[in-house]
Amino acid sequence: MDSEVKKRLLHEMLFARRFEERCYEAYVERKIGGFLHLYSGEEACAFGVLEAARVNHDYVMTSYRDHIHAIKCGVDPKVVMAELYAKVTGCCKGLGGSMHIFGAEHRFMGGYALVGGPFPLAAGIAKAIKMKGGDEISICFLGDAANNQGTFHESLNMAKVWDLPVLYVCENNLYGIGTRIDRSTAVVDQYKRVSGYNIPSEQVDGQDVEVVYAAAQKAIEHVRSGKGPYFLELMTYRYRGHSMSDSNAYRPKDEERMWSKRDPIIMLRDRLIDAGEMSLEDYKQMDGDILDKIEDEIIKFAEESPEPPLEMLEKYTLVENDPWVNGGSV
Amino acid sequence: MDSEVKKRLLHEMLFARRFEERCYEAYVERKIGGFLHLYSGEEACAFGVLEAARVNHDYVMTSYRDHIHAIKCGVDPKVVMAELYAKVTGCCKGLGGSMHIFGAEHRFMGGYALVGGPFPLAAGIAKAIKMKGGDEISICFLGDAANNQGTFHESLNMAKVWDLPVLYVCENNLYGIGTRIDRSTAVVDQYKRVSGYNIPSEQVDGQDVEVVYAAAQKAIEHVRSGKGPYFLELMTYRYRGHSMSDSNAYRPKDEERMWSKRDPIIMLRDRLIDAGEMSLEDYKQMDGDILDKIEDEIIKFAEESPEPPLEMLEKYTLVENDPWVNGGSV
Amino acid sequence: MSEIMFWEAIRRAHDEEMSRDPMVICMGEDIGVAGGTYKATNGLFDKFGPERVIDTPISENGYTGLGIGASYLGVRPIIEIMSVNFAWLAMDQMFNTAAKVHYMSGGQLKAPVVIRSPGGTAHQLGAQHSARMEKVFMGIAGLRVVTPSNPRQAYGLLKSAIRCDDPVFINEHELMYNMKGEVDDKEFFMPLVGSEVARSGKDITLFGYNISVHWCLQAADILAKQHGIDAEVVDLYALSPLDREGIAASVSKTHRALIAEEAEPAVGVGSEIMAIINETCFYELDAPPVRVSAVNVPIPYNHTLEKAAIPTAQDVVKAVLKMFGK
Amino acid sequence: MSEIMFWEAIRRAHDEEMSRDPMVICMGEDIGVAGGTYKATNGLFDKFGPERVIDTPISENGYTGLGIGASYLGVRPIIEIMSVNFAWLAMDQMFNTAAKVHYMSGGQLKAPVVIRSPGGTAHQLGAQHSARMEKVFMGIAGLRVVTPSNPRQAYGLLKSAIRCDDPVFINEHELMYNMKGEVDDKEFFMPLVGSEVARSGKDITLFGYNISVHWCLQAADILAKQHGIDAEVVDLYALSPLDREGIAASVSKTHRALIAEEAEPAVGVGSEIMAIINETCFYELDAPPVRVSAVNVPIPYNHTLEKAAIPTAQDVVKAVLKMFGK
Ligand SMILES: Cc1ncc(C[n+]2csc(CCOP(=O)(O)OP(=O)(O)O)c2C)c(N)n1
Ligand SMILES: Cc1ncc(C[n+]2csc(CCOP(=O)(O)OP(=O)(O)O)c2C)c(N)n1
Ligand SMILES: [Mg+2]
Ligand SMILES: [Mg+2]
Repeated sequence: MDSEVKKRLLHEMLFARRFEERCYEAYVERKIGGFLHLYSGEEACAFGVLEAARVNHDYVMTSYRDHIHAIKCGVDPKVVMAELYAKVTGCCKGLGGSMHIFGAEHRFMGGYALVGGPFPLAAGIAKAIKMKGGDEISICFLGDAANNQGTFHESLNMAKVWDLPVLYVCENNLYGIGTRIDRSTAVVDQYKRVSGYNIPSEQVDGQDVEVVYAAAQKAIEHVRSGKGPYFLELMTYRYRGHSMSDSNAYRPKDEERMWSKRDPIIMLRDRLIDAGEMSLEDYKQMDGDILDKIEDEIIKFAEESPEPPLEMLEKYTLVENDPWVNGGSV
Repeated sequence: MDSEVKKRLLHEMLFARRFEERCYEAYVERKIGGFLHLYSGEEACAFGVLEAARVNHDYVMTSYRDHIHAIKCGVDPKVVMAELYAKVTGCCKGLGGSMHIFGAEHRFMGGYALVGGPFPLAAGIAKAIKMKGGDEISICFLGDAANNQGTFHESLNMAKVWDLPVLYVCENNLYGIGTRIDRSTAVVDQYKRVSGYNIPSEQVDGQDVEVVYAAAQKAIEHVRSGKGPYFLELMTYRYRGHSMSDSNAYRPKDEERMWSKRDPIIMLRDRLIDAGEMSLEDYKQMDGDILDKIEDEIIKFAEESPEPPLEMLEKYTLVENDPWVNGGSV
Repeated sequence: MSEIMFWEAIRRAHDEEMSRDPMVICMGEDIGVAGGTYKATNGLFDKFGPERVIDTPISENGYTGLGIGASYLGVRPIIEIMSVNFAWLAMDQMFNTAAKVHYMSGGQLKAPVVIRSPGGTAHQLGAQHSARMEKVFMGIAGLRVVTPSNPRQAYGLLKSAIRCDDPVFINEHELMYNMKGEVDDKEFFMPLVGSEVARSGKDITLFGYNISVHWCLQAADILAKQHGIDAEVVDLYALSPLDREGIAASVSKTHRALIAEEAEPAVGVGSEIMAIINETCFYELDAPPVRVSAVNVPIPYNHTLEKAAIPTAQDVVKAVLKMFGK
Repeated sequence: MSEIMFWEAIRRAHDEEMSRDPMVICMGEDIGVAGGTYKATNGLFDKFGPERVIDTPISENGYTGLGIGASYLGVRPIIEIMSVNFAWLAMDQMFNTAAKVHYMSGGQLKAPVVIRSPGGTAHQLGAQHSARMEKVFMGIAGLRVVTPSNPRQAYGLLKSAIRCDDPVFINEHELMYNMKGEVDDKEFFMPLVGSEVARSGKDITLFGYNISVHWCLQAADILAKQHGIDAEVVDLYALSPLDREGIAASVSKTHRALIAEEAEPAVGVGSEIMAIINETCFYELDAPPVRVSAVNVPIPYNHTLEKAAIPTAQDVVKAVLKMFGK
């Protein structure tokens, strides 16, 4: 990976971190409502994989922990924040919220609140791709605990039976809310579980964006070349509680400390500094610029945007004015 | 296996075959209604496994293809037939039908019509056993195609996480209705699929009752000794269509012929004859006696029994006279 | 105009739409090589191949979700759930995704899936194969529900459902696939809203849908011939949304209403129609509306009890006579 | 008598029953070590250990089925489904097994499970976390459904539900866990059938359940103080079976009825109550019964729209005034 790319990724990941932290504040200030799940600590997963993918071309979906995936796919951070602020300028016009970020024009096909929901949906997108004959792939991110949902089993089996172009990425952060993986899961190495579907898989460090990138390249090459599904497991850790209402009390402090030493941003930064590609000053400058941008552009936009009008309440329950509802006559 | 046991098993399996064939006739005569799924061809599976188990002690459940499992567990064939005839003397008083044979006093915990339904139920029975501290085990028979249901994945994972005393027996007859296993399932060897749960497993010939018996002994010993779940795959074949409405047209004739050469009853019979343990005459006598018994006792009983009274229609919707419905007062 | 069977009408709609649009596919258990339990997709596998006529594993939530995901990209899947009893397994994807994705994405995505499934109590299929679940589908915002009572509707509703951008659930009946009826040979479409007056009358309105339309028609015949009561029969082929105007118009004309439904009464189609009548034309009523429903039990296997659990035309007649004090 | 919170009442019922009977267990996602999303099982893990307070994998249909299977042998599982929206995934085991096994086994097996789940629209949880699904549970034979509106009911209903041999679904509300109320310190039990007159009145009956009881009580206050209308409030804590006699008795007294429900109207609690009124006391009515329901939409994230989707006490007041021509 050349150093310009690394620097850009550093910028993107740092931006992601600051974005999420700013969400935290906004939540505390009650600007953001509902459930809020932050991605801090796991940045190398989304950025490594999606850097290797062709965003705006490949289709991507994930769970409720979705802001950063959307942004990396090309959804304007402003409209993501506006969505969190429940404003009509948000990507879902304020109807979706944090767990439901969508950016269809960037082929970011959504954040879903039901654990396991995206498994079959992503396979379906892959089915559509295959029917249409394009070289896009479908990428589905999900957590480790989600793999205990029946849809995991059903979807991976179908994906392989029909050799669909879908890449499943497991962000294994060792917990499903407060339940440690070995308390819920008989085989904790998730990449081993897919042997029941004859799907190739790999487990790699999810904190090192270069490692993730390399593993994702291989995985994506496999899927894009028509060889069927692939399963990539990324070992990672979330810094915050599961959602804002979670205190993280169930996690040993030394475990948290251990993982904080493997921060994906700091690791990449230090690597760049060690290689003489950038200075600590550059980094601080970068950080400052990001913070300014978030405040001056993103938060400002979200704050100043209007709420959706009351008429919007019923607008999207069903598709408007579909002629076939009346049997084709208008 | 000593020869008396073999002879008894031959008798039991032949009885089972004749019982099922008689059901076929009764269905054609419209004495039996609903869906009827016959076990012919697969006898060595239920008899081999349950011979190794302790019936009336261990708990057993299966799918809709359930008459024979119930009978081997100790449910009187008369009351099974009466159930199929929808009579009040049937094991479920005529309310259940072919897909829902129950024999709770023999710990036959039911036939279920929803594919995949028994997986978690059997794990639950195992959980109850474990809580009560007995040495019973829970045995769950199910088909190959059922393994694509999400409950398979969810249940096997839980069974292992909590090390429950449950034995899953896959009767792999290569088809789910008209769909051949390789058209629905990415990994056709079902015993391999459970590696995702760290459950020990084995695949054996399901047509040779001695082989099944030996494999089941090993499996049951594992489960009963507290080592957790086990998965046993038995390779078998059904002779009839999936249910009475199925013509079997989708199966290659030479495949059918090949399997008919490995008939579990004929194989055991010939083995006994070859060993000088019985003669062909003995066998014919046995068969004749069975046919007589079925006609004179079983069918007669079913025919002569009354239908359930109309008052029974609402009786079992909820439990009758439960005092807690009124908060404990009567 | 040809007289064809219900399943043939469904098959024809599949065939025409799949011939027209390569994005139309169908999927379900044993619908391909085997042609479908009720032959609704018979012959399509040979004609359109395995990529478009898909035999699925027994994974109801999985393949329903897969169909929904494909529909985001313009594929138009017709998903057959072999029996509506199995639909409980797929409710998550139907309701949590299909019914909500258009809304929660702020209109960005659509999920134009058609889900067809036979429900109803057939011949002694027992408690786990006799559910009547239309009421469950009707209660959730974001989904259309239709239910044909004859081959013409089966054809016309499926045609429109396939083209409509909303998710549509089509409730069919196990006992009706071999029912015959006239269907125009020329292509046509039915609206997914509204109702049809199946028999015009002036003394009472009998509301039915799917199989209960036939009980109502039979009952109306008996009432006319034997009791001098001229019943109107309204066929509510659209269950969600229900035709409030149509319901009110008929009751305002006849001043009496009876709803015949095959399901247990609680929170059912009947109760909703009663509520609509109360809301739209209460003062037109000459008598309290009445529902004729199943007995509140899981369905027994025994045929006599099974029949006792499910209403008949005779039950409709009896209820009408009672209303008229006869 | 102590004033405790709703979650404390639930926790107390768990604790007492688990202390009494070693066969009572509880299970669900994050209910053990973490003590439950709404603290309903807080501290029980330490007290009763991992064999009886079970953190499950995210496998709703699986662990529900597991609980049902265990219940066959006399275990009495209290299953928490973290949010009722996830219950769609477990409907198969709830309805195809728990609700039917007693019947289809001819009375041989029982499935005495309790399934508790918070539903309702809380604070901006969005379309996939705001379902109100009580109506779905009510429509299926073989299951009891109750829904507490205060800590006393939460305690008393859970106590009886655990001991009752039928499967019982308890519909709770996300917004109500921190609500306070008086609960007798002495052990007591509530019936799983019936209703309670939460406020006696003579001019109109307001029917509510769970959270809508509180809207009704507030509305009744406003109606009394500001408009001279004396409303009776009936708390339908038992949703299946519904208290037909109680409903009829109150309407026969007040001659007017309104039902307040948090769900979309179609085939809902409101429509069923209207049907019951029509069937039991139609001629007692001085005006058509009215339902106050949610707008028929998936729930939006935006708080203003979310509030607009869900009824309030004010909506109840308005509807009553309209009925009285004010
Ligand atoms: C079907 C369903 N069940 C339960 C939940 C509640 N829930 C939300 S997130 C979560 C844990 C998921 O953990 P994991 O898949 O590892 O993802 P992570 O949050 O760690 O990224 C649970 C149980 C849900 N949203 N959907
Ligand atoms: C949940 C559910 N889906 C679908 C069906 C319809 N069905 C009944 S049996 C069957 C095939 C099952 O095959 P397998 O598990 O291999 O068992 P076998 O009949 O071969 O013994 C199907 C699809 C069902 N009963 N339940
Ligand atoms: Mg996780
Ligand atoms: Mg099979």
